[in-house]
Amino acid sequence: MSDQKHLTQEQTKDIDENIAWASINADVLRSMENPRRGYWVAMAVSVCLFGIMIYAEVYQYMYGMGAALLNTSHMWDLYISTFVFWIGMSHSGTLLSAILHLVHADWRKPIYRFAEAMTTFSLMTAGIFPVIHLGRVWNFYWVMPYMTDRGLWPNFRSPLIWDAFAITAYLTSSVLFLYIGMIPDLAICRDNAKGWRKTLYSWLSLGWRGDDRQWRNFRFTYLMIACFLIPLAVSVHSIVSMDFAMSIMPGWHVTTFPPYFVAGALYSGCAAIITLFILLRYFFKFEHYMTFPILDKVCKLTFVIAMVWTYLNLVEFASVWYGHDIPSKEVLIAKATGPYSPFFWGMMTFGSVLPFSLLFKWVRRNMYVLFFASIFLNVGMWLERWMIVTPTLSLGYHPQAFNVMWPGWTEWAMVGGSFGWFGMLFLIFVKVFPCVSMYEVKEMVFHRKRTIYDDVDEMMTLHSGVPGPKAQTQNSGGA
Amino acid sequence: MSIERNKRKPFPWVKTAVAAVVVGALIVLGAQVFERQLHPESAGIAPAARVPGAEFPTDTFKGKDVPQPINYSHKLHAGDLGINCLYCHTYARRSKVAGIPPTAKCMGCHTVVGTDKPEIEKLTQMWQSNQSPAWNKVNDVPDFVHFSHERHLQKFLFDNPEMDIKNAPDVCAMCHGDMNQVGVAKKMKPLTMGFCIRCHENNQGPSDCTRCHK
Amino acid sequence: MSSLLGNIFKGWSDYSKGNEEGGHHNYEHMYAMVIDLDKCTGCNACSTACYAENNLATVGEEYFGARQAMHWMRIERYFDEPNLEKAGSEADADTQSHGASFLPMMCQHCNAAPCEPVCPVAATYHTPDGLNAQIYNRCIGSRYCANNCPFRVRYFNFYDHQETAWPAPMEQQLNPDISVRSKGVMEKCTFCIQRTRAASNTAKNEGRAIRDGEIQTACQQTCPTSAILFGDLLDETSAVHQAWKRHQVQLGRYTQNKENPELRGYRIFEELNVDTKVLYLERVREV
Amino acid sequence: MSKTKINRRNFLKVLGLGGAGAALAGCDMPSYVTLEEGEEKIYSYLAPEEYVIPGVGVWYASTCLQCPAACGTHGRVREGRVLKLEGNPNTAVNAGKLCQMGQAALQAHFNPDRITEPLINGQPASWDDALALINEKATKNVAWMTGAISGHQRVLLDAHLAATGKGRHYAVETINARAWTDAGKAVLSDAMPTLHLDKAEAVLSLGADMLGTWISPVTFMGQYGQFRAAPRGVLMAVEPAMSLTGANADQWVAAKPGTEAAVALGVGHLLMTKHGLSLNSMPNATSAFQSMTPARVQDIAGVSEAALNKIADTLASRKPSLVVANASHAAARVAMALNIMLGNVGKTLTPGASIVADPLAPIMGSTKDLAEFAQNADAGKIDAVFITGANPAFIAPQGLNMAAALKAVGFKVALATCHDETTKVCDVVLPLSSALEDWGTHVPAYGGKPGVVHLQQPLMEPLHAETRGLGDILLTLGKSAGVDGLEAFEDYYGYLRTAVSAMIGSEQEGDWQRVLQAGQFEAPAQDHAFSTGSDVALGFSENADAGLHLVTVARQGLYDGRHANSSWLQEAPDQITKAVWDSWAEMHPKTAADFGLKDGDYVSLTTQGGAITTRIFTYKGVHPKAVCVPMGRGHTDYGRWASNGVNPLTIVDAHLGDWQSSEVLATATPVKISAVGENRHLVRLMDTDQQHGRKLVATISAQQFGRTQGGA
Repeated sequence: MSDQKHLTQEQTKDIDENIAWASINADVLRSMENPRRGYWVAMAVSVCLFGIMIYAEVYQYMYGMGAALLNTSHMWDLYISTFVFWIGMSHSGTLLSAILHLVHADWRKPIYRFAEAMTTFSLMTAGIFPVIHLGRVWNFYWVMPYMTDRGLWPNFRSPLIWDAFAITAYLTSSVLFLYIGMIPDLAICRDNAKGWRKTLYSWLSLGWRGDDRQWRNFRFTYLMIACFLIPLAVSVHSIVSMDFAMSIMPGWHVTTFPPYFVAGALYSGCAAIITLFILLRYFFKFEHYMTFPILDKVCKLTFVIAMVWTYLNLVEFASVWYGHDIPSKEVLIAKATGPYSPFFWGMMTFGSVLPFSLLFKWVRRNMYVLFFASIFLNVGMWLERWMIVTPTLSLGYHPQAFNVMWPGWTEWAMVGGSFGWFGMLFLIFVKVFPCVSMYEVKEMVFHRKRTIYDDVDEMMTLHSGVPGPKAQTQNSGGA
Repeated sequence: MSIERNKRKPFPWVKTAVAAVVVGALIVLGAQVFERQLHPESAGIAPAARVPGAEFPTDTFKGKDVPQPINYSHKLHAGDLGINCLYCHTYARRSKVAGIPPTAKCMGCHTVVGTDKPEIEKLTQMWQSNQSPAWNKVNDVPDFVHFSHERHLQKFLFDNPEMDIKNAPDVCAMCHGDMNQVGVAKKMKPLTMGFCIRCHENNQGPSDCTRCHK
Repeated sequence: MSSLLGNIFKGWSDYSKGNEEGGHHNYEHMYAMVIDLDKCTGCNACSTACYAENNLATVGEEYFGARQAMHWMRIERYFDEPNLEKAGSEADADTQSHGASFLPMMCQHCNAAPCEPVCPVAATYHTPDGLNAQIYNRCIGSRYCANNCPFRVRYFNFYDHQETAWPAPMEQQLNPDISVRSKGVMEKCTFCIQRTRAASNTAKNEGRAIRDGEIQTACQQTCPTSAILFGDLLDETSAVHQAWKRHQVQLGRYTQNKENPELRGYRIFEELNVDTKVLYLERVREV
Repeated sequence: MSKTKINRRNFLKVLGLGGAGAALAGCDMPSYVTLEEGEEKIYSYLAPEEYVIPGVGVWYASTCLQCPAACGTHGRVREGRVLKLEGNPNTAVNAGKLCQMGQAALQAHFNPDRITEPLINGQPASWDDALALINEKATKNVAWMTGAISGHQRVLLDAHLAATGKGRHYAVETINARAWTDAGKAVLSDAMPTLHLDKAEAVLSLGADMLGTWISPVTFMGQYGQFRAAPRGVLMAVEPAMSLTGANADQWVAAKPGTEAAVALGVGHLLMTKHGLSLNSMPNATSAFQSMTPARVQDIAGVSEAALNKIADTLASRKPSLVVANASHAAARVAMALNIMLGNVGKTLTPGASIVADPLAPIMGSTKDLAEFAQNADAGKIDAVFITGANPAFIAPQGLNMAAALKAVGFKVALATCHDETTKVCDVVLPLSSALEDWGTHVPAYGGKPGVVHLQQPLMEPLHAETRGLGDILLTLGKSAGVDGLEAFEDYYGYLRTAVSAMIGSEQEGDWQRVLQAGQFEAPAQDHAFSTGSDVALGFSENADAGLHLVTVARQGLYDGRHANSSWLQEAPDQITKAVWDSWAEMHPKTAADFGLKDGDYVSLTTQGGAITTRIFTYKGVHPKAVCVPMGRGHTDYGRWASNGVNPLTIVDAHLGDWQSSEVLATATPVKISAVGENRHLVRLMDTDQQHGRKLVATISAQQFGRTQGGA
């Protein structure tokens, strides 16, 4: 019905307001059905990666942390940096779904669902790492304050404890947010599903009928959780940053770390959103919903955050450079010139230089370029986390402990496996739940129409008796 | 249509809350049971410890029956004959470990007493063949726990004005239960960390970890 | 249960109080050390004595090369003398004309130890003896403490070394007063806590205070040049207390304003305000 | 202790394992898993021993046999297991201190590679067979090869030799003070004068590693502690490669290998010319001093005039001083002359004393004996040899061709605790009890009170039932060789107790117990007297070869290699390079640069004797003309821990008979060096040798120390 011009790179409107509600349901529900070969291949790859991770963990459990080639000065390495990386990924969803929801940026509506899913799954991925990096994994639950008659409690001064609290809280609330936001769509799925899906959706949709009272409660709850989630998200990554900022190690003991980490988190999150945006649009034929103008907006957002991150980065460097904390300065210089310098400069290139490509419209409108660009942005952000953890440990204060260390195979296996685990969860999600919010897209379309046509109609009927486009669309059978 | 809708029962917030609380309580309780390994059935012997000025945890433990090379009966020796614990476990007051009495000590009596009993014959035979019986350890704590009999006896028995050496059984009973009632030795107290901690709290024992864990 | 909760609250208030006052708040002892770097010959006797006393595992060349060794007491050797202004002739000498500098480095038992606040399960904490204790069976191996230690004197059991380090009958030599650490546990110098315990038990049984010199750490006892001194800082009469006083070094400061700045006593990384309890006496050379 | 032997042993074994096994469970699993209720076994005593309480450590006095110094030890015994060794505070030798080798005696005792049963041609055999074979084969021309030995073992040994005909006793120690003792005998007619490091204001060491391996390191380190207290003495060292003593020297001077004597002569020259000292009693010496001008020293030894002057000035200005030397016989003689010239004799160098009971007196080994053994063996003068406490197949310099020499000996018996290169080639191997399981008496060659005898008593029942003590074996051999007066004793304990009782003049149990507790007793001693320096020849033969020379040094730790089977000492970083578990060659950075080498490069060192390949470590503590390879590693057959590294002695050619340097450690062997092309990081405690601006080891000047009296 709507001409293909809307799907080309010249498209200007966020969404074609003439799109029929029925077709929205149809498109989204279709995306949840009969997976094609590509899907199974992707799933197989993810599962394999995850399997490797499990093997590595079992090996490490049997032989001890030495398998990861950690040593007396490098007690942490990729595990913690990847943990920070995934925590960072988790912030995008909150940004899109909660923050933009509060500021009524309605272009978020077609894309926030998978972003929110990404939040949840990357949190579930991140949560793995603090556990597997423990020397005695089997005692991980000791960090939780639970009642024992030994009268033992965790050390509430330790940032790791704060981590445990923050992450669990954040995970719970983001799951809630994702789920509650999905309820109306689950109802739609329920009405169109059969078999086990029917039962599943019937249970999950909590008897949603879409009457006004339900909508009122729904809106209110959704808003509340959104408000609750935003400070939580900020605090979570601030706390993660305190794992480092609270220590006395040169290069870690930095006051600007909390905002720096939050910015970095949003940054990597947005980059990841671009990646998934393009993949979903391409594979699920979501051209009508995940349109170029929206992509364009996401890109601009990414660029802004990238600049904030770069700024904070430079602030940190400057504060070290002009301060007289010699060990910190040594660490900074070592980052730029030492054995890890390639990765440092890689981080700077991908993290601070590459974003400028987003200034060009043709880049923002070219899926293929953008896809790889977004991948490299994320590589840059992963390197950033690594460059925070390792160079500091390779120098520190005591010369006897100066040494360079390269991660062992178990570490690489776990890092790769974490992507497998994430991909696995996400692939399951897109086939079981609608990864585009149907009801909100409908709202979007509806509002756009209102704002555009209603007044036009009035004018036209007022001055010339010609029926306006609204009438046309109604004839062409919308809702 | 709309009327029915409005008649629909509201969501049972209260019930949900109550359920949540109950579940939480169960979890906490479960954790406790798991931690202190409380065994529902007691050993059936009330620990009879009368130590003035000392309050000690009363929970009991049903230890398994540990087979011993010689069926030595504490009930007979300590209970009926009233031999003092420290007569045999003489190292208890001088060392971390209470120790098993040397065979010579047994033979001190059993060269004349009850030489016809089969168990005693076993003992005599071992003694003559110069080998010491391989006793199975009954009361054991993990190897990272360093418990000192010496210090505890000192505090509760010798430094306690109201106590006299003949009250040793009461002091021992604080952690070993009333051995006068059992035959072959059995573990009758949990001897878990919680068990120790409660006693230390009640009796102003040290709370510093390194007192026990080194 | 009530007593438990009461204890928790009391413990918490003590804890925060002590925290404000920088460490444990009511010390019974304050064990500290003095090491004379001019007497230290770097002969390794202390290090080996530590292996013997504290059940330290030897890890072999491969793991040592991977820097996974566990030597609570390590003798570092440096070839430069940054603080010594040399005579012109020696300044550009291409021989090691002043020999080498040796530094026995073990856990400094900081009073404001960076490792303590970061342990998620409080496996490392400050004892009433003023020691920085490590409770092996509470440790879950997050290794945060080691990351936060400026001296890098906390050692992690990256493997189980029991088969390789103590093949039979060597396990008979293991000191029963110390638990043998297994993989995944952090360990470090304890100032020979087992000897402290033994001494304090004897003292209690005899109803007296611990005498100065009654406790000797393994390294101190074997040091052929008697370069190591160990004792209780709170005991005015102890040799260690005297030495700290002589060298005008005080606890709880990150800069010492000595009346006589030429005195040899100094603490390593004092400027980090970790408040270490090992006093080093400067090495001396003829120039 | 021998009273309840069976019971104790039975008790020990099981409880030992039980206890330790339990300890091993460690803190791996939560408590409810490691609880061994009803699983762990407890063994009680049969008869109680008043001084043994389970869970309480008891301290027994004994003697350390890790090196010839014979320090007194206290061993902590708990549940019948020896857990820890400390120095015996009552002994004058070590005054309660121990070195790392002493600490590691535990591992020599608990070593997993102990020999547990007699071997005949490598096959397990019974004691009876072994002894029968020995009685059959070892009848005439019997020789004994031991390390340094003293006390009643020596008495029995000599008796056995006497009974088996005109055999000879070769005492073999690669690390020895032969040069010093010979010079002492020659110049002052006292082989072992007493040194007072603590009284000296300045000490000059010519290749004598007093703090590391020389004579009695713990004694000297004890004195060094006082030497460093205010008023602080100045330590100077002249040597080709930095020893532990050199590393602690205020002034360390690198001399070309084998030229320490020249430096010492140069110092004497300056003392005469510049400071007006004289040595009229020794014209030879005087002329030698006069001829060695600083300029000559410069081009012989490569020691700058400034450095030489500094040494001379220090010695002249600080009195009393002390000059010790072990680099070569020449150097040692010059050192004696210098001491006389500086007037140290009687102040820091006083006459020693020796025990009257001469048969007990210590024999300090030497490489000379090793050489003579080789010569005699080749000449077929030795039909049977008993080897104990020595590993000739490993410590013999290649120049001696020890393999052939041993082959030439018809019948070889090794009395050893562990398998090594020598036991491999021996016909009969008798399993020896470890030093901690055996009885014995030892007379410290140096540092003890005059006439003191250290008693060695078992700290533990033998780990392996089949092993026997050295004394017991000697007693058995003596009996079968028909030594009279031995039949009365059924074991060495009995013999020793009778002998000691005779020496302390009391048969009472109480006195015996007192001796056991003290770990020592004093026998009559006679003080030596110095002769006024006899005018010996002070020569110095120039070494024309201007090329690189190989220097083999010993470091405290692995010593001459006898401790290479201790994982503690293998993992204790070498004091100078901080390297572990492997060998290396020390080179001066300049020299390395000349050959285009860098740290960790594998080089092959080639002498006329052969070639070894090892990694290089460069630092400024070596003379540019020297390549220094510490000995101790490179075992081929010495247990699971000793296989790493190379043995420099396999390419060292000891210049035997040359009176200037007849000892391996002093030998400078011309060596060719060539890169192999491989580079691997040398495993060390630390990758950097710099402090990177941190205030780790702060160094102040002696003047400042003097101003504050070191804060004393």
